[in-house]
Amino acid sequence: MNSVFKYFADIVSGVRSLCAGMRVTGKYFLSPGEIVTEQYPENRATLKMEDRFKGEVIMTHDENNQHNCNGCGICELNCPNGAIEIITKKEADETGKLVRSIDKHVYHLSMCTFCELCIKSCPSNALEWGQNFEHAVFDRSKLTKVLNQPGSTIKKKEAKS
Amino acid sequence: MILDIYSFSTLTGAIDKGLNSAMAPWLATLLEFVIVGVVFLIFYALLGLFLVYLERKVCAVIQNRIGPNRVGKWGLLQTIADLIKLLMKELIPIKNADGFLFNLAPFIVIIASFMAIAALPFAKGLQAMDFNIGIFYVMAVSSLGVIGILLAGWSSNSKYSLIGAMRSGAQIISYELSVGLSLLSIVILSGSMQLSTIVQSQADGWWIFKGHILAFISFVIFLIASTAETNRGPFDLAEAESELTAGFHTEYSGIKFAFFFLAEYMNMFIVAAIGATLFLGGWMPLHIGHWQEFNNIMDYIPSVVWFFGKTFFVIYLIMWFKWTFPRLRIDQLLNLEWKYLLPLSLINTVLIAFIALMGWYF
Amino acid sequence: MSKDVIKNIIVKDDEDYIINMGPQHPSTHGVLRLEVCLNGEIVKYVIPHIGYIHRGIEKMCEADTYKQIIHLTDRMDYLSAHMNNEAVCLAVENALQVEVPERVQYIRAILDELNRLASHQLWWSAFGMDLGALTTFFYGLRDREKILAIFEESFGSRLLHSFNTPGGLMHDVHPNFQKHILEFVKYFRKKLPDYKNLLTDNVIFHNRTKGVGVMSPETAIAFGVTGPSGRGSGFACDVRKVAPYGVYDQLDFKQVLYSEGDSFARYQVRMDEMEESLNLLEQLVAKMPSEGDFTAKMKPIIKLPEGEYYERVETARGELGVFIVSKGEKYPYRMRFRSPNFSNLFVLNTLSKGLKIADLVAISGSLDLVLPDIDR
Amino acid sequence: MENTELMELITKVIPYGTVSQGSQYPEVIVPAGKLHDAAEQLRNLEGQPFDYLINMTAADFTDKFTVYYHMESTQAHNLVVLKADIADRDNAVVETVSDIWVTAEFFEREVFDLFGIRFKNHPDLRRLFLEDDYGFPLRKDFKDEVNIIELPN
Repeated sequence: MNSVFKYFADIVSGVRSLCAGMRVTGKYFLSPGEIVTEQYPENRATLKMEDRFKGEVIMTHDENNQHNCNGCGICELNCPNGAIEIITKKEADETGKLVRSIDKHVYHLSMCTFCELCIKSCPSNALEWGQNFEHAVFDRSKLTKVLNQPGSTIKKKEAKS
Repeated sequence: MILDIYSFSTLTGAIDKGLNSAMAPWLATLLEFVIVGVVFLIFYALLGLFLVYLERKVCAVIQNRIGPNRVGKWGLLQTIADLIKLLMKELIPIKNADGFLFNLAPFIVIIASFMAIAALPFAKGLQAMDFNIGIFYVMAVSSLGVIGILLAGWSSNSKYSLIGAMRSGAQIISYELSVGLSLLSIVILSGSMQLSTIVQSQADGWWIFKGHILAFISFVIFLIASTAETNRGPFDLAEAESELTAGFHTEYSGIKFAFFFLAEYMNMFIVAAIGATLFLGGWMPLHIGHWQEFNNIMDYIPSVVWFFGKTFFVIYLIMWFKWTFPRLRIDQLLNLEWKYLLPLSLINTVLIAFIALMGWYF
Repeated sequence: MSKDVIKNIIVKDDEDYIINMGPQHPSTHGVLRLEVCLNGEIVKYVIPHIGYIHRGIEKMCEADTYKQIIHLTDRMDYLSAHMNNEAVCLAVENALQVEVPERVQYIRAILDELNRLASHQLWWSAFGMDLGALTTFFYGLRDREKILAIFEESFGSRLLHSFNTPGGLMHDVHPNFQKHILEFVKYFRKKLPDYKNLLTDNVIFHNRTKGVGVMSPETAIAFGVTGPSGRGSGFACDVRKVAPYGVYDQLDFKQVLYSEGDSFARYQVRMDEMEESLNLLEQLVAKMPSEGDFTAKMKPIIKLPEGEYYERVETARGELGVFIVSKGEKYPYRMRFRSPNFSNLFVLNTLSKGLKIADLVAISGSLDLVLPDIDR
Repeated sequence: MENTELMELITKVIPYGTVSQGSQYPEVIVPAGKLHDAAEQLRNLEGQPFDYLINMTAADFTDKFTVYYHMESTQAHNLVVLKADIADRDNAVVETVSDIWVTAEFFEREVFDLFGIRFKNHPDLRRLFLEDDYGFPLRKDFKDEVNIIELPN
């Protein structure tokens, strides 16, 4: 008799547990306010990434199209993947002395793993994270970027000894 | 008592009369067959697409998502877009597959589900064939589909497919019993196997209410067993995505895959319609005892709305199961049938026969 | 001493009915190929084939400085990225005997627990999906999203946040860090009953997992199965308790142990660990110093003194070991990662022998394998 | 100190080995030929058998290979490192310990795959990750012009 009782007790407890599960899904079915989907291309205008979001490495330029990079190459050295190439040139400054300056700061986004070592190691704080995340392109060569804008110059250090 | 304004018999009768007066009777009958066939084909395709859309929407809301919403208003055209994609896809021939059976299988599956529609009473006076053994016919025809599944698994020359097909065979043969027994309980109560008679017998109340708790139990058993018969979750072992990738239709592509897909959803519609017809009164409106005003208001709702409302309620229940429960294992699936559902439905049938004999139902 | 030697037994036969699960298969969670020999539905043996995403991280480490190694470790067990980072950092710090600021230690412990929670949530989702309950996947990911939002706010990335550096952290955490964690703890406590109702109490789930893939404690130790999988068999292997690192010796938490050793016990360990992690998060946020440095003073070029160093941490999946052979240069001479999943994988054959294919899926799901960690 | 007791105990059962306190854990250095015996002694050490092999690996010192076995006793939670040098790099063979700890079977396959150290009596010594003709990448003299790009730094 005990086994018969257990047979029916099993059925009842089983059905009850199934009902508990159906209550959960039923609850969410009846509360469409819980929907968490973000409609991405539509919410582009309101979508704001966090300030620290690692989208890509950019070089900060001020309003005079000036940046801080002096082409020392420490970021290139620190990059574990070879995603940064520094091409420098010699340029005469106002006293006529030849000074090394940055020609092209080449950044291969396709090789970057966003480890932040270049930004942390830059002695003149020239690099920064950009928040742009829409990197999809049809041609891989487009992922190779030149970070210093054309025509930009190095920012002069203000009255430093 | 029931309003006749929504009856389709005037419309169908008029068509019949018109055709008969215009041409020879044999030609008229033939033309009627063609018309019914074409109407059902269109109905079948559209309903199948809508059910796929419905399932995607229901599961999306259950899972806190939006679901398809890009193609057309609320994504209504999404499944049509999918259909066009499937039509354009390449039909990949399988090396060493049994070509004839491989191509035959999807058609068997889809024909089996198509035939069953013929006997369904959609509304008052809207039924293609009113067999006097209607339930028997539907049961017999709908279980033909398993032959197609077995053939698909066997002829694909794939190990995954074979395992899936064998599982499906074992599953459907087992669960046919419970479906039959739970339907039998209503046949006992109504005293007929003719679907129109069964619907008429529920004019003063649906069997699920009139048959006390016993009819409810057989409704639950019917729901579980028919979910298993249509290979839907939590009994989708024949497909078992996480185990067998896609089970019996692993090797199918393009429109042949779409046939399996469509047949699965139409089978779901058929079992839901049978459940609605037998337990929930078919196209009969909801009547409560002697509340004459309430009953009159209910009568104003067209019978076709009642039928589809009830059917989609059952379909929703089946979808709710699928998106809640984990899948069973094959031995547990058979255990559930032979150890729980079959004894319970046997006892249930005996009890129903007893109350039918004593006239203890309302 | 008489003892039963536990062996990995595979008896091959020419007549074997072999199916290949993977490398592309929905339930292997990555590029794992299982050579499964079947007798009908019954599994005779399972041979895992790995190496599909072997990237040679150990070789790459030999050409990288210790700071550069950090970003490679993220990519091993991507679901416990922070713990992987921390393992290397601890190894370097202990070798150099650097005193790490207390605040850093607390932040690291918080991140450990957050990462463990996120990993267990994803595992719960995927485990439900392995068993055919597709809805669990979305509920788990929905809640994991909250943790990833916290990560994104503080570190800028969601999954692979190379936030540690030998000696401390890359930045200080975001000012809203503590607040958001407490909000998350409150939110997730409310959601846990759903998890319980959907899977833990479900009768179908019980049938699928109870008594399936029973692993004795001896088997667990012999195969080196650690983490929640090992603790489900009663193998007390939580490195946070056995060899505490960071601030774990000052915290009040218990090592979750179950003795049944079946898939359900492994499931229960992880569910209990989630609650334990929530408790730990509350403790850690309360105790965390609000002011302080986020890094210790380190030389710009880190050179480890000559010798061999071994450091162990507890990831979400078990014990991660970092073994460094240094010759006093700025690169490690040999770097070796003892990954928990590697040992956990190979017990699959022993556990699933004689069971059904569906059980094989349940067992591999309950072991919670992450393939990039196995291949490295 | 617990470690000194442990070291004395180990010295007693492995008289041919050099037992010393390493930078973190006690280290036992044995000749390669005696490795299996030493491992068995540690596995069955009285009072605290080292039944849990955490990690097994090797390192290439250009003139020799060294194999490392990190093991822990699940009762006393002591960690011991067992080391052995293999002088013959071209034909490096050492006896397997997979009959003592089953997990060593897979660690040894990995070491064979990456270093080319062969293990005597191993039940299933196949390559684990790489193709059969790939070479042994963790050897210091391994060269692969195609897949390995040397960065100038």
